[in-house]
Amino acid sequence: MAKPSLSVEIAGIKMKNPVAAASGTFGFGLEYAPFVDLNRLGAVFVKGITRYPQPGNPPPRLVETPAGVLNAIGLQNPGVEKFVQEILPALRPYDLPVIVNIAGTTVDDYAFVAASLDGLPGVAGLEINISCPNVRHGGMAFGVDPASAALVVGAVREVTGLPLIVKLTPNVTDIVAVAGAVMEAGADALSMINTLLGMSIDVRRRRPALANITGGLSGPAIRPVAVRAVWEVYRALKVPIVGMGGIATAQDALEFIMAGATAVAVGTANLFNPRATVEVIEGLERFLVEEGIGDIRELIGVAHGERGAR
Amino acid sequence: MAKPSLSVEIAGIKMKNPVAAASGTFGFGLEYAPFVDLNRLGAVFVKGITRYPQPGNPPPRLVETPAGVLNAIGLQNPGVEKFVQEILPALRPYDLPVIVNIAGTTVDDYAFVAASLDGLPGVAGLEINISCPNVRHGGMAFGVDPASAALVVGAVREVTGLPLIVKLTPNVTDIVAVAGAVMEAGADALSMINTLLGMSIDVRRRRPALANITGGLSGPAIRPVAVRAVWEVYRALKVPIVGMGGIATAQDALEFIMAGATAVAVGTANLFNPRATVEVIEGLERFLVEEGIGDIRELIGVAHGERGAR
Amino acid sequence: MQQHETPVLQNKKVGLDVYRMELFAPDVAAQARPGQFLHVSVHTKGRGSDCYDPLLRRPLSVHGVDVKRGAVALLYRVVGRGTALLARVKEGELLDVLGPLGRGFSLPPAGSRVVLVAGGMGVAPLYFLAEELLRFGHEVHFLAGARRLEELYLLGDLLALEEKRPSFKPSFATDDGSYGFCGPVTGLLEVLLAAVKVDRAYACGPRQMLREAAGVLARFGVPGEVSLEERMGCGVGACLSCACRVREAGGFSYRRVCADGPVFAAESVDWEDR
Amino acid sequence: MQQHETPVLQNKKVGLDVYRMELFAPDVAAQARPGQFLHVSVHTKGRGSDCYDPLLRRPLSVHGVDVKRGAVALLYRVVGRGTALLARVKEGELLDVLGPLGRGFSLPPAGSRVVLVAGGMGVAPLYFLAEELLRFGHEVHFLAGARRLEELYLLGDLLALEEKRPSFKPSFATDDGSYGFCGPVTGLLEVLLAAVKVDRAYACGPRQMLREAAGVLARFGVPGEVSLEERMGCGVGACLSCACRVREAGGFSYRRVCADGPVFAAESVDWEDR
Ligand SMILES: Cc1cc2nc3c(=O)[nH]c(=O)nc-3n(C[C@H](O)[C@H](O)[C@H](O)COP(=O)(O)OP(=O)(O)OC[C@H]3O[C@@H](n4cnc5c(N)ncnc54)[C@H](O)[C@@H]3O)c2cc1C
Ligand SMILES: Cc1cc2nc3c(=O)[nH]c(=O)nc-3n(C[C@H](O)[C@H](O)[C@H](O)COP(=O)(O)OP(=O)(O)OC[C@H]3O[C@@H](n4cnc5c(N)ncnc54)[C@H](O)[C@@H]3O)c2cc1C
Ligand SMILES: Cc1cc2nc3c(=O)[nH]c(=O)nc-3n(C[C@H](O)[C@H](O)[C@H](O)COP(=O)(O)O)c2cc1C
Ligand SMILES: Cc1cc2nc3c(=O)[nH]c(=O)nc-3n(C[C@H](O)[C@H](O)[C@H](O)COP(=O)(O)O)c2cc1C
Ligand code: FES
Ligand code: FES
Repeated sequence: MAKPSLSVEIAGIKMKNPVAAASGTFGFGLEYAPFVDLNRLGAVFVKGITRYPQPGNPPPRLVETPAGVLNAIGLQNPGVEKFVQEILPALRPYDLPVIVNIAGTTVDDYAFVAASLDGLPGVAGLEINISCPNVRHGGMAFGVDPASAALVVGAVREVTGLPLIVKLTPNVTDIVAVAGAVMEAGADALSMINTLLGMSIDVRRRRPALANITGGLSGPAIRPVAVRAVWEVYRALKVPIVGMGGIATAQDALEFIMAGATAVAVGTANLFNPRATVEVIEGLERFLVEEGIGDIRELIGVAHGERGAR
Repeated sequence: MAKPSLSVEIAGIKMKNPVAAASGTFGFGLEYAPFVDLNRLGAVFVKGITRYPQPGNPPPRLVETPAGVLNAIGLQNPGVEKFVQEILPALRPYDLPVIVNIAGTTVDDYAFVAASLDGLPGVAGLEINISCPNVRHGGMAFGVDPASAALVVGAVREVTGLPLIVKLTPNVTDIVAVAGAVMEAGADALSMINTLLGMSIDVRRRRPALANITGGLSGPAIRPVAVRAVWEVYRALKVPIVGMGGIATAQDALEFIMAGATAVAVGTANLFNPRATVEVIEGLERFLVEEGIGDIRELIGVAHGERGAR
Repeated sequence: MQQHETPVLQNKKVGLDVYRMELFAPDVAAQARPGQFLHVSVHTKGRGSDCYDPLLRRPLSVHGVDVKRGAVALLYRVVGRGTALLARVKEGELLDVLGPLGRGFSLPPAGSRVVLVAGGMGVAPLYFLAEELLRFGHEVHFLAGARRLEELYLLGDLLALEEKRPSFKPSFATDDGSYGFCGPVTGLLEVLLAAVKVDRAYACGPRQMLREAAGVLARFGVPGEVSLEERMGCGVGACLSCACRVREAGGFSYRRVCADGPVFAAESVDWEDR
Repeated sequence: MQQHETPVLQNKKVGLDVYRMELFAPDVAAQARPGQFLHVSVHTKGRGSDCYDPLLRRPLSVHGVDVKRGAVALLYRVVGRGTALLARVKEGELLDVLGPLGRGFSLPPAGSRVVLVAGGMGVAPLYFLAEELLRFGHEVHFLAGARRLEELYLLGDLLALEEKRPSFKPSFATDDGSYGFCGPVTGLLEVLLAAVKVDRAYACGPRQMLREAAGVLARFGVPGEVSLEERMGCGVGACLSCACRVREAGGFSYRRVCADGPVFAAESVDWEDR
């Protein structure tokens, strides 16, 4: 049998294979160069970038939970200017779509960062992290309200021609409503899910374990919630989706693809297994060969049944 | 030092210690009698009871996930009449507050079950499971909407003098809003959290692993989400709370108590460790002795800091 | 049924991915009936053993008991993470088990001629049942099927038993014909039932095989019992996870494989439940 | 730095809850500098080893290397689930490690007199550093502190080294006075600095002790380096989990303990960061 095809396209971004590294868990990619050949990845979502440099939260920023971690990094990053000047050039030698995760606390912030990145060589697309607190509206995240979410996306859409992937938070009653609103507002694709809001208490100290009190839960523990989110949104809207949340193996990635994801991202798994991305890619290829499937795209959404009967 | 006091009172129900068994994971209690002395438990929340007998969902009903399980039992139960006639009497010999978990798909259903249980000897209180689909409103769960949730609670409040504990679902944008609404509507206490909505796909079969497609995620995996929910609601409303979600050890229980729970319930842990409830009780007692605390109630909410400084 | 912390006496590879484990559990050895199972924690006891992944216990049939030595045998195949962890357990380590759980096979009236139909790992409980039936003087036809010779797990033991006990009559089937009858073990069952009158049948194996066996038994009018598998949560009847549908007057109802089974009357099972 | 699947050569209890593990990892042995660490998976390799609880690797300092044998030693105390799992690992099993990671201690100019201040498990990297410093001919004062005699982990090795190397001068402090100086090891540091002129200091131990040591060093004007601990995610500088605050011109910034450290200039650390 011929080598199966793993390549996919999402939001107009061509990927050699559907496996990306998730934002915030893979640095700017370069940190993992000693462990994986970056040229093998489908794409990399770099760490969230903001208008101004962010110092981040005080420590402790991370706490381990059953099959997961809680993090409260606080978007530590050098700011968009330094990112463009220092980091982007260092990524140019790689044959790797770089998708820049952008964040902010006002709509203006998002637009500013997006505009700064527009048209730059080496930026394949933007991922809009709408899980950030909306400072104008009492600190609730933009992403929990369809209207605020659409506002951010609309503003970004106006200032850039780059492919826009909007990253949804699972901390909502109705993720389909938010998904619909941001697609209307000009998103080209969705990525889901961001972390679940959680916390942990250090019982000896009788205080929250994280300095920030609450944090974002990620890792294998949340995979069922993430697969459900992808399933629901795909079922309702049939939009292109980058699935993520607890992916550590090819099996996990296949759950997302069969639920409706066109591509997937590996996040927390990089922390415990630096080769996780590459192992997922190799596992997907093996699965296709074993099952006699010529093209991974045949599997997108098959668990819904319509196309699944074969 | 004198033996520390473990007893608490919630919604007027006196508990020897703050540790209950969670609904659906402990049957009617009797199933666990070979493994634990039921008289040692703080309380038992029995399996959800509906107006009519329910056959439950087709199998598979359970799938294991990292540090958790997804279940879709489908509220299989003998109906309130048979429960009253056959099961309640069998529980009478135990010195154990029995809290009956009630469920329904219409407001009437809830009221009917509550009325049938009102004033019966051996019923210490009701736990209202508002995570059930509201058939009148497109199948969205009652518990995701403050108004629908309040409607159910109000209707139940009218027909019974029993203590009412309302069980909140975490699948909402703003759990504090739902909590406030049901307290207004007459709840005496809250229990949280019910399961997170999730799903899993059997990649060989290319189909959802559960016959019901989606299921409820429980177990240690969800503990950070549950602790956060208790923390938020306690902080905002200072109401009595039964905390649950992934509790398997005394440490876990203490996280909930320090976040603001007056009592806790052990759920999924019973499945892998039938003695989990008793081990949590023993561990709490040990902790109090080690830390020189005379009364467990001193620890309720201490992680918020106001009372925590000692 | 109880919870036991049992020392592992032995854990030995006895075939392709198949292990035989012996636990020191005198109470279980004394009580266990064929068809009952243990609910086994796959994490050995000790500091650092409170691991939540995999989370659940694994149900394994009692494969044999040695009451004198207080030993209980399990026979299991490594199919996933839980059984892989079990395979790594070493002699002397402690395993936490619940059991014996469930309802086992019911024994036939004295002097019966019975047939046992085992598919794949179905031999684990049926071998124990065979020993018990022989002890009570029944004539036991044992049909064991597998995909190929290498997967006929207890072949040696069954042939040895045949040598020792004239009333024990094993025969074998493989899908690829590498040993014995070429075809499914249910084919062998048809051949047997056509040839001799059998009082009762007992079957354990993959669902599809049980279903076919139930069909054959119905056609020949032989009452039988099948041992079902379902994913389990508690194993003790509390969580209602392990449902299987059985026919009832006027419809069907869900029964708990762990507490109402795992053994059910072959004719009562509703094979359409999924 | 790389990822290695390393066979465990030895894993032996050497003190109260303390184990010494030796890994066969020639590349690591050849490259590792004192103060660097390995990021160690606590689940041994093999079928059924893909366990997600505990999820993260554990950082452990390189305690020594034997370049000829390709061996790397770790010294660790069992404090939680991860280290408890490590303690159960047996000779011959495979462990997945990343490393050597981080920036180690910087060596002083030739012919220096230095002091090493170890609190509790802080001896693990400092013993390796001491060996290295002695190799380059420096005079090494080694101050080791603990709560009580039983927790002075490398007492025997340190005394043995003293016998062998005249330029190695260990002294000891215990909180309860059960051995050596009665009081904190930083008390011992003050005594030493008051008595002799020291060119440079290196400290590793609990945060509170490091903080006090930094204070003493500042008072005496001795430049020093401290090795910090923080909870780690990736260990390779990517996730920004392991922040510690360092003073900078005009304020402070967060640095990564795993990649910018774990060794920092004592005067640069902002101890108020939590
Ligand atoms: C009453 C009973 C008795 C059993 N007796 C034996 C026995 O004596 N010897 C033996 O080898 N096996 C026996 N099994 C099956 C055994 O329980 C499963 O093989 C085991 O739980 C798989 O665990 P795992 O972690 O290795 O696999 P997993 O990684 O959990 O799963 C691997 C595959 O096995 C399936 N599976 C998992 N659990 C079950 C289950 N409870 N029932 C059916 N399929 C399952 C999964 O769907 C998956 O396809 C018995 C099952 C039951 C219900
Ligand atoms: C660079 C570095 C080098 C280290 N070198 C050694 C060494 O050589 N020998 C040794 O015994 N220990 C060393 N440690 C500490 C060691 O990493 C922790 O003891 C270990 O990770 C605890 O894991 P656990 O699962 O047993 O405990 P857990 O159950 O995870 O935690 C038990 C306790 O340890 C604390 N803890 C957990 N992880 C860390 C961490 N990374 N840093 C600080 N505290 C933590 C927790 O807050 C908790 O109080 C080092 C730490 C770092 C950062
Ligand atoms: C340490 C850490 C940092 C993260 N930083 C970001 C970020 O900057 N922007 C963002 O959109 N998501 C961020 N995430 C979320 C991940 O990209 C991902 O959506 C989430 O962790 C779920 O996937 P996983 O379970 O595979 O990690 C971060 C996650 C972790 C664990
Ligand atoms: C198998 C199973 C059945 C359950 N049945 C019910 C139920 O009938 N009614 C209800 O309110 N909650 C039910 N729950 C939810 C639990 O009571 C509990 O809220 C949830 O599982 C979180 O706690 P845990 O992680 O400790 O299990 C069930 C949970 C499980 C795992
Ligand atoms: S496994 Fe819980 S009822 Fe059978
Ligand atoms: S642990 Fe990830 S940056 Fe240090």
